[in-house]
This record gives sequence, structure tokens and C-alpha cells, in this order.
Amino acid sequence: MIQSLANWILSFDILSGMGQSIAWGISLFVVSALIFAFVAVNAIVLVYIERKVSAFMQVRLGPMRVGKFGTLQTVADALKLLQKEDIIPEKADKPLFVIGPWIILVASVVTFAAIPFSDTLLAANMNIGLFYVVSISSIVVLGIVMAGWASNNKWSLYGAMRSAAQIISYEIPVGITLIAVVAVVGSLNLQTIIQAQAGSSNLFHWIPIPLPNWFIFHSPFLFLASFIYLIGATAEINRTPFDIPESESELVAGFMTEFSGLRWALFFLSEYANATLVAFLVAIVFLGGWQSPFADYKGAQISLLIVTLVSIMWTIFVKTKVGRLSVYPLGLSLLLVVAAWLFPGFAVWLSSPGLFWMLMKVAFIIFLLMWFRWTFPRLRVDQLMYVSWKVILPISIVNLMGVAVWMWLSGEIQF
Amino acid sequence: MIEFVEEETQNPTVVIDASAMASVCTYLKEAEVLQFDSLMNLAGHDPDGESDLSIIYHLHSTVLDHYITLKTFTPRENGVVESVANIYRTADWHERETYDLFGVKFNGHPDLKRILLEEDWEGHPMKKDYTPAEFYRGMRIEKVK
Amino acid sequence: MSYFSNITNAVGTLVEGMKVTMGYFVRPREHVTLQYPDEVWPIPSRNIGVGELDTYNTIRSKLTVDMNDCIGCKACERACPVNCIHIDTYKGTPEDNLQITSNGTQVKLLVANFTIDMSECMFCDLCTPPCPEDCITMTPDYQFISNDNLKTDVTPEERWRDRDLLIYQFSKVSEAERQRRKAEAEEIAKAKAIAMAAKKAAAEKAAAEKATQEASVVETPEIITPEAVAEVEVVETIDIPIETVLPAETTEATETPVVPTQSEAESEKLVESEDSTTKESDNG
Amino acid sequence: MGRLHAEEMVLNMGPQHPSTHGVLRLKLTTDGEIVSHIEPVIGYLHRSFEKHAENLEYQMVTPFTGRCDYLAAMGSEHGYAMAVEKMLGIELPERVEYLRVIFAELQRIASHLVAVGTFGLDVGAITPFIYCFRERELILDLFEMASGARLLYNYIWIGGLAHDVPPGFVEKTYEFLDAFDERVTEYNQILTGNKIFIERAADIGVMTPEVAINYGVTGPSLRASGVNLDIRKTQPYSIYDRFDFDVPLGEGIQGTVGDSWDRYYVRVLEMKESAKIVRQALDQLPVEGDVKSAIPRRIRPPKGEVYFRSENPRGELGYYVVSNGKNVPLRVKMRSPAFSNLSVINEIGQGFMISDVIAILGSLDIVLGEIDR
Repeated sequence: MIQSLANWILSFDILSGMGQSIAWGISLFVVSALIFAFVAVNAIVLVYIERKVSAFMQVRLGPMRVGKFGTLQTVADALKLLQKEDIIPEKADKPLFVIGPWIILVASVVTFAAIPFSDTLLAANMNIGLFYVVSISSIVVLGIVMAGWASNNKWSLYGAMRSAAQIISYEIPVGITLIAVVAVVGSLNLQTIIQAQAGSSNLFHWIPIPLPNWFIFHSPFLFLASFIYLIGATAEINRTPFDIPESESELVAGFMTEFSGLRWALFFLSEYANATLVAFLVAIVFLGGWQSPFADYKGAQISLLIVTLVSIMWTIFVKTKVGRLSVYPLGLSLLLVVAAWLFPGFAVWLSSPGLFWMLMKVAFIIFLLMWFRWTFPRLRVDQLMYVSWKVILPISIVNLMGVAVWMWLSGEIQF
Repeated sequence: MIEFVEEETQNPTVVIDASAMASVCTYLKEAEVLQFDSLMNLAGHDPDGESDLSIIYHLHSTVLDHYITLKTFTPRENGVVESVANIYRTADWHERETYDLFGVKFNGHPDLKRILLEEDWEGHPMKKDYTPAEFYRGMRIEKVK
Repeated sequence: MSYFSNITNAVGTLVEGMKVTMGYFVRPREHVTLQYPDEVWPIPSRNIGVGELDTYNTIRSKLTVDMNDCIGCKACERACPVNCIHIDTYKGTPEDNLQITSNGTQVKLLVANFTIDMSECMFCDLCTPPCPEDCITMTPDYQFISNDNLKTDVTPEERWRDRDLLIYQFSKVSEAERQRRKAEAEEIAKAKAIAMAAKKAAAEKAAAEKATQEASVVETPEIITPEAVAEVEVVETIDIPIETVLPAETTEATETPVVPTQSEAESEKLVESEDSTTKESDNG
Repeated sequence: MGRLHAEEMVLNMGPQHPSTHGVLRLKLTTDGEIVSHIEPVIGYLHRSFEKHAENLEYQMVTPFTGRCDYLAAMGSEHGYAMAVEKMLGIELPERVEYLRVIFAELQRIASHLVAVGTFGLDVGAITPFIYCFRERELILDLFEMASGARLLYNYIWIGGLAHDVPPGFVEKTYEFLDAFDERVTEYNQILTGNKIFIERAADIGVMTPEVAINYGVTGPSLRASGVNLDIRKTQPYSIYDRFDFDVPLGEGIQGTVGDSWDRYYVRVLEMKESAKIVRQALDQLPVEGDVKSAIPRRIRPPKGEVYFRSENPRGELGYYVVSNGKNVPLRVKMRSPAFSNLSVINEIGQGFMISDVIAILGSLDIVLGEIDR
């Protein structure tokens, strides 16, 4: 994207006089600014959505005062945070205290450089994209430890130590589940991973249910891997039920206890940037990235028909409160079916890849994370380690072997 | 040392010498036919601001389901009662409270210090002749009308 | 095997919980939030069968006194556990134009001062039942605050004055009249005290021993009964509330009830309550 | 190689801390995450209720009792009223007794709802807390209908009630009870059975019956240890002997008997039992009866003393009242259940982690207003 932007700048007659490097620099700056803007706006929107989602789950209304339905609430909150007095505790380790939040923010923003938003929209098409994202995002822990140590507060220190232990522990199962996918694709390039998921195929390639050719449906092992990855990633971004570093009922606010105003806002920003990043990775690696769920235009109609039938069956047979939930997918899919049959152009649009599908998948994953957060209690620190080392890690290792065996049996690789 | 008091209270009341409190409670707790294993309440009481303070123990046997009230008297200033905190652990805090509010010392208490008020508070407020100091650490103590 | 059953159990129970939250998420109409200033909680109203207050409700908020019915018996003052009611009464004179209450009782005392300090009130509702004329009541008016009173910079002095906003004066007697009555009463009390002192001196002369004994009795701290408190307090309460309650300017006769220092900024609610009380007193 | 030098750290939890249920301070001696000693420091909310009571008439003490255990004000008032009535020897009208039981049990449900919800909050589940408070609001509505207040009622007076219940109250209470069972199922779905919650609460802070009795622990916390001691059953006061209800005991379904999960679950079950009692009381409630008829004009109990205990939501609430024949009590001592319940925390909390101390504290269900008085 940077290169094409530079080329676009140079394509104007007036601007063509400037050197290649200057155009490159300008486009570099523009793209970074865009990414940062995305992260900032994303956080503001997500905070609002999170508050609304939590409110609805808790039979409340959530923010309602600022703007229509409280839509401007987080903007107001952000402005308030910016105005706040910048407090640095007297006994704090000042340089670390100042740097800490910025490291966290930078580490989480920089990862977006490798994330493909659509087939053309990405900052840098790296051939080690996945590796880059995973490794850079774990720098966050450095900032957390810095912030916790520098605060000179016992609660902060506890939070930082817990966080360090937690993030490092969960790196491993997360990495292994990602390796399973990489083994299937044979590339670390995120675009290549997405392109490998184009088209449609049967569930696990042999159960005759037509589904998009996403890796979540590739094999039972990758199906499992996607959930393991989701769990591990939830832990890595310190969200409930793994939010022990900032568990507000135990450690007051964990490593953020002493922070206020802008610095605290940075933590918030990076928290939501991380959540988005994880959602992006799940979408890219397991849910086909910017690929459409409807492989082609006939496929769109058939898939929608299936969703409708399932929803109808569900509504008829499951007569609980949850059963009534199927009204929503039913209504939506019926609408889409009718639209797709009436307007073939709409069906074509549905089946074409693009930013829309990417963001839909990301939104779904983020909603899932919010759903977790507002339902579950929090694990204890040793239980967290137990889950990581004794449950998720063995399963992910077995899973990796299973993927290899599956590929050997299905003939995708030969020895 | 021990005398029975017949009042219109629901439980039999026994008045015990302050120095014998611990041994009596040990007996009450361990005797087969008594088994008073639970100390329900320990209350200090200042009847009028002149006469001796009294400490009242309400015991209950959860096994045999019967009740007894023990009563002991102690001088207003520097009264000492044998502590029962080692017999009934719940007496630990109750005795601290009584010490805090009445100034009665409990001999043999593991950690006798104020519990509800600050360590450096002057006086023991539940005594009838208590008058608060003017200031506490520079803060004016408001007088109750 | 328990390892795997644990994992399946965990997944199963977590999904169970997620069903509940999702169930509520898709039914947001069941929310319980009340958007307070726009929507107001319906105050349960009921019949408590007291005089005109048939459909009165039990909600316990601001105290109000119907001064036309008050006979100055001080029953409420005695019943108050936190001493937030202050009443000064003086013997009625013909020019006071004392009326007959709605219950048909002839008022005999001039209630020169009737303040209720709502900042001290704990809404226990113990003052209303003892009232023989049912004139002190708790109203459902719970909105003591308004945006108009908001101040950004509040000095400690002003904060104290804000508290004064919660001290309500119900007596219709003017400040000047009150001062005059107070001075009169003090004079009488002084004369009485002189007489008492003379008597006492005589008694002392008669029996010096007995006098010393009496003094010691006075000094011993006894349990102060509320009656005693009330008797003692009359003198005390005369000067304290009046200074804090009414600023010096408002020396003119004021309408009931006077909410002090509200001349500039006054909430709608306060105006309403004032109006309603005035109306009531007019009717009575 | 030098040996790694490690020493214990003193951690001040509170008085300003999200999970100490008020202004409680716990001095934790920690070795890493493991807590080796807990020293509760109380008194931050001390208002000297007992000294107040010595200067007020008997009836005027009632509002102060409600302010001690502010989550179960009806229960506190009920206990105090019964203590003074016992001294006075008052026979109460039937209707008063039934209404008092209804309110005390509704209050028990409300109080346990807070206990259950805040325990969830302590282990990190925020949503069940809100659900619990939603139901509690319905109970508070009922209280508001009857007394006019939502939290501190001063409704149960010595010898009667402040007002009779309004028309429609009985129907509304039935309505609440009908809906309530389903809600409890919901809590069980979202919290009680949740594997993470069980992991956090089961086998944590195990209290043996001996320790519990020795420390004077009462109420649901004691019954969770398997001791069948409910004053409503063993020494029925008021009219509790007329109702058919069970006393739930801790059974160690998820771990050991007397662990935090048992303490939690006993409360959940007790809410159902209380609902049963309320339903029976409503069925039997006499229609006629003046709730104020037995209120004495002047309350001057004869010289003497009484220790009256009742089953408050948090345990045995005892009032030791001494009268000298005047209209002001000579001494009112409140034996607050939470005071004794909290003192056990050092015994059962040692060797657990910081997070567990929070869970244990939540499972003990303390109210600082009552501890500090």
C-alpha cells in the first residue's frame, strides 16, 4: 500500500518532480497516520460498543445521555481523560513510568502494519507477516512490567508480575496453534494464508455440507485449534476470564493502579487495539480473512437457504429463551435469500471478497470476547497457569500432530 | 466466689470472681454434662458510673442446647479479668472490644489492644463517666448535645 | 479420565452461562434502568387514614409542618433521635391572634421558631406519630437539589451555607418579633433566676450542708432523659439556629416556609413545595 | 552462588479497596501470592451505636439498629423490638407477627441476594451481581410500599408496626415470589454451576465445624460447615414454629464441607426456603388486626436485663438490653454476627492466595456497619 501510494503521488505531473524517496516518505507517514487513526477511532467505538453490550447483557441501558443513545459518551470520556492532571507518584521511577504506556501502545499499533484489511488494503505485505505480528505483540509485556515496576506500588507490581507470567505462558500454545495453520499453507505471509482459503468445499473436505474453504472447516484439528487460539489470545490480551493482571476486585487495577489521565488512556487504547488485533488474526487465520463466506453467487443462495432451514428447525424444536434467539438469524437470512434471488447483483456482491467481510468477522470475534467478559468469573493465577500448561498446551501439541496426520491421510502432503 | 442470681432473665445467671473466669469457662466447656462450646456474647456493662463494671458472658451449648449467663464484676479503673480467649477464640475480639470501650484488662489475652477506636484514643467511651477530650490529633471532637 | 470430563464440564457450564447473558442481550427491552430526571419512580401512594391526608403516601422525605395547626407542644422535638427539630415557644398574648386548629384545639403558645434541619434528619418518621394535631408530616418531595445551586468553586464558608439551604424555617413569626419575644423571655428568665438565687441564698443560709449536697447531685452525670434535654435545650436553641438560618437582611415578615439564602437561586421544586404549603395554610 | 534472598511482604488491603465490602483493612503478610497471615483492622465505620442507645428512648433506638446492618435493617429492627417486648411482656396481635416474619424473610432474601451477587463480583463475574440487584430492587419496592423507605425502614416498632401494609401488597408479594424461583435458576446457570466459579470457590477457606463454633461463627457460614444450628428452628422466636421450612446445610457438593462454595450455595438455598416461608405466611396472614394496637404509650421496661437472639441473614443477632426502669435503656449491646464471622478469617484464610482471601471474605458476607457499629 505504501508503494502504490507513492506511485500514485508520483503519477501526478506536478508532483513527479519529487524524488522517489520523498514520495515514499510521505506515503509512509500517511499510512502510519491512518493506522494510528484507525486504532484510536477503533478504541473509542469499541468502548462504546462494549458498554452497550455489557449493559444489554445486564438488563441495563448503558450510556444514554451524551448524544443520541450515548453515542458520543466515549468521545466525551476521552476528552475528559485528556484534560486530566498528569500525576506521577513521588516515589515512582519516573523515566520508566513515562515510557511504559507508550511502549505498550506502540507495540500494539505497530502490529497493524502487517494486517491485511482487504486484498489490496494493507500497509506492508511481509512474507513473515504472521511471525512479525506474533512477536511484536508480545513486546507489550515489556511495557506492562515497566509500568508495574515503575509505579512503586505493591498492587501494580503484582499485576505486572502476573501479566508477565501470563502472557509468556500463553505465547506458547498460541504459537503452536498458529504453526498448525502455517503447516497447512506453507507460508507465513498473511495474504497467502487468506488466499489459500478461497473457494468452497465440504466440511472437513469429506462431510457433504457445502461450506467456505476456511481453515476452521479444514479439519477437526484446525477446528479445535481455532478455539484454542481464541482462548489463548483472550489470555494474551488480558481479558476476562483471564484478566488477572488488572483484576479490579483483587488488585484494585493491577499495573494501571497509579496511572491517570492521558497515560491511563493509552493503556485503554492499547487494550482495545490488542483485542482488535486478536480478532483480525482469528479472522485471517481461521475465518478466511476478507474472503466472502459465499464462495460464488450460486453458493450464496444455497448457503442462505441452509441457514434459513436450520433456523426454522431450531425455532420449532428449541422452545427455550435461547431458542427464540434463532429468530434473528432466521430473519436476516430470509431477507438475504429474498434479496439474493431478486437481485443477482446483490448476490454477486455478497460472494465477492472485500473489506466488508473482514470487518464483519472481526466484529463477530470482538463480540465473542465481550460476551466472554460479561459472563465469566475470573480464574486465579495458578489456575490460569494450569489451563495454559496442562490443558491448552498439550491439546495444541497433539492438535499439531493431528493436523500433520490429517494432511498426510488426505493426501495434501506426501513423504 | 460463685453465687447464683435469680432474676427474671431467661437463663440461669452465675456470678463469678474475675480471677476465676478462665478456669470456670474451661470447666463449663469440657465437662461432659455441660459442654458449653459456644460463647455467644461478651458484653461489658457500666450500671451507673459509680459502682463496679460488670462483664457478662452468654454461653450456649450447641450439642446439648442449653444456656448459661456468667457475670463478673471488676473495679472501674484498671480492672483485670481472666481472659477466655484461649478457650473461646471468639472471645479474642469481644474482649478487645470490651477493653476498648470499658478499659477492662484481660489477663492472658494474646493481643490486647484497641479494636474499634484508634490506638491513641483517650478514655473508654462506654463508661458512663466518660467525657471526650477536646481534640484528637488536632481535630475537634464534637460534643453531643 | 477426570481430566477430560473436567474439560467437557467446564465447556458445558460456561456455555450454559453464556446462554443466559445472550438471552438478555437480545431482549434489551427488559432493562431495569430508570433514566432518572426524565423518568421518575412512581411513588407508592396509599391511605394511612389520618385526617385530610387520606391518600397520603408513606414515602419518607422532606418534613413539612402546617403551622396553622401547630400548637407548639414540642412532641416532635422530643421524639427526634437526632435533634434536628428546634422549636421555641412563648406564652401567647391576645395580639398574637392565636387561632383554633383544624382539630378544634385552641392554640395557646406562640411558636416563634420552628426549624427543621434536613441535613441532620435521618428520615426515621418518628416525629409524625406523636403529633396530636397531625401537622408535621413527611412529604414525598425528595429532590432537594437542583442545577441552579451548582457552584464550581465552593469555599468552605459557602459549603456551610449550602448546608443552611437544608434548614427550613416554618414559623410565620417575623425575625424582629422573634427577637423581641426572645428578649422578653430572657428578661423573665433573668428575673426568675434572680428570684431563684435569692431563694437559694436563703436556703443556703438555712442549711449550708444541704446546699452542698444539692450541688454535687447536679454535677453527677446522669442519664439525660429527652424531657430534660428538651428543657435544657430551649435556651440553647434560641440563638444557634436563628443566626445560621436567616441572613441579617431578611428582617421583614416572611411567608411560610422561609428557605433561607434562596433569594437568587431557587429550584423549581422548592418553589412548588412552598406554594403548596402556603396554599394548605391558607385553606386551614 | 549466593542464596536467593526472599522475605515476606506486608500488603495493606484497604481501607479503600474494591473488595473489602466497605471500609475494612486487611493487613496481609504475603509470600509471593501466598498469604501467610491476615490481620483484619476494623473500626473505620465506628459510630458508637451503643453509646447513642444509652441516651435515647427505647423507640428512638430502632432507627439506629437498622443502620448497623444496613443490608438487613428489617432483621435488626425485628431483633431489637423482640428484645424490648420480651422485657415488657407484650403479646402481639397475630397480624403483626405474620407481617414481621414476612418482612424479615423478604429482607433475608434481599440480603442474601447482595451476598450472592457481591461474591460473584469478588471472583470477577460482574453480570450476576446486576441480576441479583434487579431482584433486590423488587423486594425494596415492597418495603417502600409498606414503610416508605427503601433501605432503612424503622418499620418494626416496639409492640407493632409503623403502618399496616397497603392494599395490593399481598398480591405484589405473591407476584414477586412466583417470578423468583426462575431467577434463582438463572443464578445457578450463570454462576453456581460455572466451572470457573467452582474452581475459585470450592475447597477454598475450609471451615471445620469445631473452628466455626469456637470462633462464634453463626448463620449461613456456620451451616455451610454442616452444623445444623438455625435459631428459627432450635429456639423458635416469633411464630417461626408455625412454618414448614428446611435448614440448608453445606454438603461439600463441589469440594470439602465448609468451603467458600458451600457458604455461597447455602445462601442460594436459603433464599428459596425464605421464599417458602413468605408464601406460607402470606397464605396464613390474618386479614383483620390493628398493627398499632399493642404499641405501648410509654415504654418503661421493668428493671432487669435480657439477652435476645434472632436469626439475622448474617447469623445470630443478639441484643443484650439492660433496663433500670426508666424510659432510656441502661445498656444496649448488639452481638453482631458479622463481627464474629470476620474474626475467623485469619484461621481459615492462611496459606491461600490473595485472590482466595477475597473469595473467602466475600463468602463470609460481612457488613462493616455491623462490625464497627
